[in-house]
Amino acid sequence: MSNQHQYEVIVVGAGGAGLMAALYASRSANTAVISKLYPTRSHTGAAQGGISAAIGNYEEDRPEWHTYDTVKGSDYLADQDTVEFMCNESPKAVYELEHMGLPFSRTPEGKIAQRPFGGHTNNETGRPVRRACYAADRTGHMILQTLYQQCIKNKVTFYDEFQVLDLLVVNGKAAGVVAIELATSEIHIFHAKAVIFATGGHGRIWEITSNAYANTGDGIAITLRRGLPAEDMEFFQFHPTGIYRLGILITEGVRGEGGVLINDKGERFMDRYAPHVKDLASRDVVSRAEYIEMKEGRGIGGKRYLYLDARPETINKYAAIDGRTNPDGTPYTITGEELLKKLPDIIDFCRTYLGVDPVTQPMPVQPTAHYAMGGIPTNIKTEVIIDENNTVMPGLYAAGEVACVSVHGANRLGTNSLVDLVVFGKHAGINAAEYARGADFEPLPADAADFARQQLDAIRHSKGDEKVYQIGLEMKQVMFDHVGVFRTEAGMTEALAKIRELKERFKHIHLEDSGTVFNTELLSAWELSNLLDLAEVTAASAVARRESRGAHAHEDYPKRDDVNWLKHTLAWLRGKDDVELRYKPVVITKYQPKERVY
Amino acid sequence: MQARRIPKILSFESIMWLFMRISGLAMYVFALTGLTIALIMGARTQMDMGTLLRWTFFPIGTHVTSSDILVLEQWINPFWTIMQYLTIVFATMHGTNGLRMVLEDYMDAGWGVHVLRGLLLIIWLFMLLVAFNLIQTTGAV
Amino acid sequence: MPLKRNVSYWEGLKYKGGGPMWAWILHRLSGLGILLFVGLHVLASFLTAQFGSDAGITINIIYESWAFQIIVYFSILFHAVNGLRVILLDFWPALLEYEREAVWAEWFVIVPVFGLATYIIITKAFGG
Amino acid sequence: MQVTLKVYRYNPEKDKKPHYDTFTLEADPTERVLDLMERIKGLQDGTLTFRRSCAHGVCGSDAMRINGVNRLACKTLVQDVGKKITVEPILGLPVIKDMIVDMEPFFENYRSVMPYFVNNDPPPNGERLQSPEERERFDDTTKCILCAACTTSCPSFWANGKYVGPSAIVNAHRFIFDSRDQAAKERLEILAGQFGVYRCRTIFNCTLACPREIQITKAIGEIKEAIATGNLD
Ligand SMILES: Cc1cc2nc3c(=O)[nH]c(=O)nc-3n(C[C@H](O)[C@H](O)[C@H](O)COP(=O)(O)OP(=O)(O)OC[C@H]3O[C@@H](n4cnc5c(N)ncnc54)[C@H](O)[C@@H]3O)c2cc1C
Ligand code: HEM
Ligand code: SF4
Ligand code: F3S
Ligand code: FES
Repeated sequence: MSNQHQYEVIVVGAGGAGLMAALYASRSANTAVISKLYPTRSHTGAAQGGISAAIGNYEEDRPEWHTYDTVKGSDYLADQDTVEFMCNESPKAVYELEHMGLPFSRTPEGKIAQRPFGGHTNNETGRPVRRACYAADRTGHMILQTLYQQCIKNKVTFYDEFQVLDLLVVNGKAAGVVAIELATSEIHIFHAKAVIFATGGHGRIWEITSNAYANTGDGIAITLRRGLPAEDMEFFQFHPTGIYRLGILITEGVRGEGGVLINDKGERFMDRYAPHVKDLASRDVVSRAEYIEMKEGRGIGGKRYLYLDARPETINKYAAIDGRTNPDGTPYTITGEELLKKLPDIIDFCRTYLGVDPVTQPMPVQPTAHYAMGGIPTNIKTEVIIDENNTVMPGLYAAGEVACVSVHGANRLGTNSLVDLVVFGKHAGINAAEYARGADFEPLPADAADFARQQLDAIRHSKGDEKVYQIGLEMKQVMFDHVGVFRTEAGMTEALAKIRELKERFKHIHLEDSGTVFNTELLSAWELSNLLDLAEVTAASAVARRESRGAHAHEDYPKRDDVNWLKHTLAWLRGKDDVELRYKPVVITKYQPKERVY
Repeated sequence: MQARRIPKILSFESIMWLFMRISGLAMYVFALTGLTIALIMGARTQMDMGTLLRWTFFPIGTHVTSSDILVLEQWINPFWTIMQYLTIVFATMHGTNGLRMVLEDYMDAGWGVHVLRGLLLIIWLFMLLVAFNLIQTTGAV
Repeated sequence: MPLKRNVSYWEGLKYKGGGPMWAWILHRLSGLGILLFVGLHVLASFLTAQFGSDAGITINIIYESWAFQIIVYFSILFHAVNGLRVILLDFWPALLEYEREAVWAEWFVIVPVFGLATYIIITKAFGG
Repeated sequence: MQVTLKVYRYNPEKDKKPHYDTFTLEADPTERVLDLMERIKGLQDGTLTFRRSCAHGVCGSDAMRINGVNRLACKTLVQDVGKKITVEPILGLPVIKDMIVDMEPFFENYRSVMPYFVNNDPPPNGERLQSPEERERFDDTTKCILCAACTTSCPSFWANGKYVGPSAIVNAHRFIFDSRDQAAKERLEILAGQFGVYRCRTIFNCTLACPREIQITKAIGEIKEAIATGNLD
């Protein structure tokens, strides 16, 4: 009854990572891409600020500095071999994107334009360095479009609006995936030698988020259900500047161009938290500072937001105070018009959703759930590993936000995700195709689609009166309140219990749509089941980690504890109310952990 | 930086597009010339508005016979006849091609399009024939 | 089964495209109208001149009625003015950004000229 | 405030013909129409079906007709359209279910204009240089998110789905005027053909519908000019 397809390499997900993998894999292997969204709808398109590469188009910069900044930004939890690899590869990757036609903004000499971003510094002077290559504030959009265009040029095969539900594992090797065709609800089996997961993030666990509706962590949930672990799930980045209440992101590029955060008293409070780089400290630091300001009553009008002020006069005032200069040494100034050129979309968002014009008014912002540092554990070759001894599952690869090669550790630096996508996406494609050349198709069992079908049937036939919408809402609220920017033992324990209660309630949901054509209600429910699993693993991993590191800010244990906790968490979902945690060491090559000051 | 150039591209569609615009402008030129000269020649006192308009767009003899024109010969001369020919050629060609555009909007590629184009060409030629005949027989009194 | 391409003329007309869309619809109708008018007129005159048919006379009676004159006059005026606008914008693409404004401007020309002409036609028709 | 949302409904498994349903709900003037639809789906009628993802106007999933014009539901606030809101699928593509239309013909048109960068010279070690002015030349058309709001607002496309449509032309424009690209001639030849730019009658609905405020009609005009003059600057 099911439809069967056979490809050497299957790529799941068509965001930046998936498309990059597909481009490279398809050069030497028969490849297909499966995506639940049309590729250009992927959330990579929302990325704004830039992609970093130490190409030094304005001033001296070196990949080693990028490496060190990334390791420091990660609060020393990143694996240093992978970070070094990524930072060395990133200039090449950026040039490659340019050669594919990506329309970067330009310097007056016609080179790729760069801007400063949080945590990226000149290691010798400690001052911010222009490392983020950008295309106005649409860098991700341009990357996604460019890669998709190249895929069309190279005639890559796409299965658009097919949602992958399950990974097939035969003899301990990846053997394909099971997917549902949205338009018909038909189940398709994709038989493959190698599978690359690139399904993106899961920010939809939280109430205020910059993430798309589609970011439901399907990839991690699928592998968890197949008995694979998830790494470092407690580390989820909260971006300091989401639009108040909506969570829509305002890129760090705004601060890169000189915007500053202001509290109710009109103070530039980052002076106090990061005296050297101030508003351009790394995101965990800034989000926490905001949180403290709001907690101590200095939110605007006592409410839970602050101002991001990017009016030219404010920018110029603080640039003068900081002594910021242009590359030629003249004092840095900006006009409203230049701002509009550099940040057109941000200005448009603010006008559309807030009725606020950033050129003349400050923008109300609050921390917003943004990026998953954790994910499916992989090694430097993007092969998925299945235990604390780095044992590889042959034929399974992961790249992009869904993966945890651990280049971001406990906190990702801005612009490093896009680098991660293109560098590791590319290598996932190359490695998977090479593996497929030397491997055979594993025979598929007759009941290959059963596990996927069971999951859907359980939802379809569930009889109760719970609403998916309501359960989702409660999950998001409890996670935002208790497993958010600041965490306490009591709060996290409560959240974990609540999530488990919600998982019980989920068994009694009721669906109204019993059809087969675009049954988005059914699939949203399935996605919620994924989010609930990930929320449970996140909360469980977080309660266990009794220290503060990067994005995991534990009020009861405010200090980083390298003696006991300089290690990665691996979490398995073993059964009802059972998350098993194990740990594996961090790879440290050149940089010994030291205290982090910005 | 060097200017980027490619050879001009001529396709049936692009030529017709240009033609529609040029013929539109041409009709303006004819109409305005016709109107101006007619006014200079005294149309203001000798024609009512309807006649003037008819004359402006189609300066053909029969269009003034029913008016208060004093000296008919003055109006019916080779200049006006040439104007008349040009106007009718452009107007019918412009109009027929317009009709083709409208109809082709609803057609896919294939033989149907060619049949239609052939048919319209015949209709247009027939229209010209008839119109020329009319000008010959009634225009140049 | 999906519904087929779902645009009837009516659905299309309900689309709120505004001034420029209506200008296009009128341009099309007026163009076709003029073509029909000219075609019939030529044909009828031809039949009359060659075969002494009555068709020409019948048609001319209709053409000379004041109501018909208003319609024809509007068609020609609108088609000509709008056609000029189309041509100008096409030859200077930079101006296409202001198409909506251009359509407004066009009505500023058409309305007074047409109003005056209608006034003359009507007073003549009823005043003698 | 109380808002009524009149929604076009068509379920191929149940209905022979489309009909309209009306929902009433409380809403904030600053909420997105998409938020209302999400709430209706979550709390009133789970069968209501539409595409969406980013919820802030950058992914292009949720183009629909809102009160008679094409817009993104996630970029339209209640206060922009009033208390009585009608949502219908975009025109000119087959309706699969409620707001969901078959996008395949749209993407086929997109693919037909070579919407990708072509430069067959061996690349330099670093970037290919391009001055800020050259980059600015095609900036406007790089913004397209392939939402189809423009193409499905175009009467010429309604008349004939073979017309490649404004969106495809925008994406061809993005490369034709890119100083680094080398395939302008091929693209312009396609666009000079029977279903290319000359199907555009400068109706302007596309430009008014584009949520990215791309000057589409102008871009099409520039292409016609390039075909006629051969000048790509
Ligand atoms: C608003 C915002 C701004 C950002 N700005 C920056 C920035 O300036 N710089 C930076 O470096 N990073 C930035 N990031 C982070 C970065 O954009 C993301 O981490 C990155 O784009 C993720 O890419 P991806 O390819 O892994 O996943 P995505 O782009 O999210 O793609 C996921 C793909 O997987 C598919 N998929 C998911 N589930 C399934 C399934 N079950 N079956 C089939 N297909 C599936 C989806 O259809 C989609 O194609 C930003 C993130 C956000 C949210
Ligand atoms: C001053 C006189 C005229 C001008 C400036 C003019 C201009 C134009 C232009 C520019 C177009 C092309 C529109 C487009 O491509 O979208 C056009 C179309 C057309 N014209 Fe004219 N025209 C004039 C007179 C006439 C006459 C006298 C006729 C009839 C015999 C006519 C019939 C048509 C028709 C049928 C179309 C096609 C309409 C369409 O495709 O929608 N026009 N005109
Ligand atoms: S040009 Fe505008 S309306 Fe058309 S598809 Fe692109 S973004 Fe959408
Ligand atoms: S609506 Fe259509 S006709 Fe041209 S200007 Fe836009 S493509
Ligand atoms: S949901 Fe992405 S554009 Fe509206």
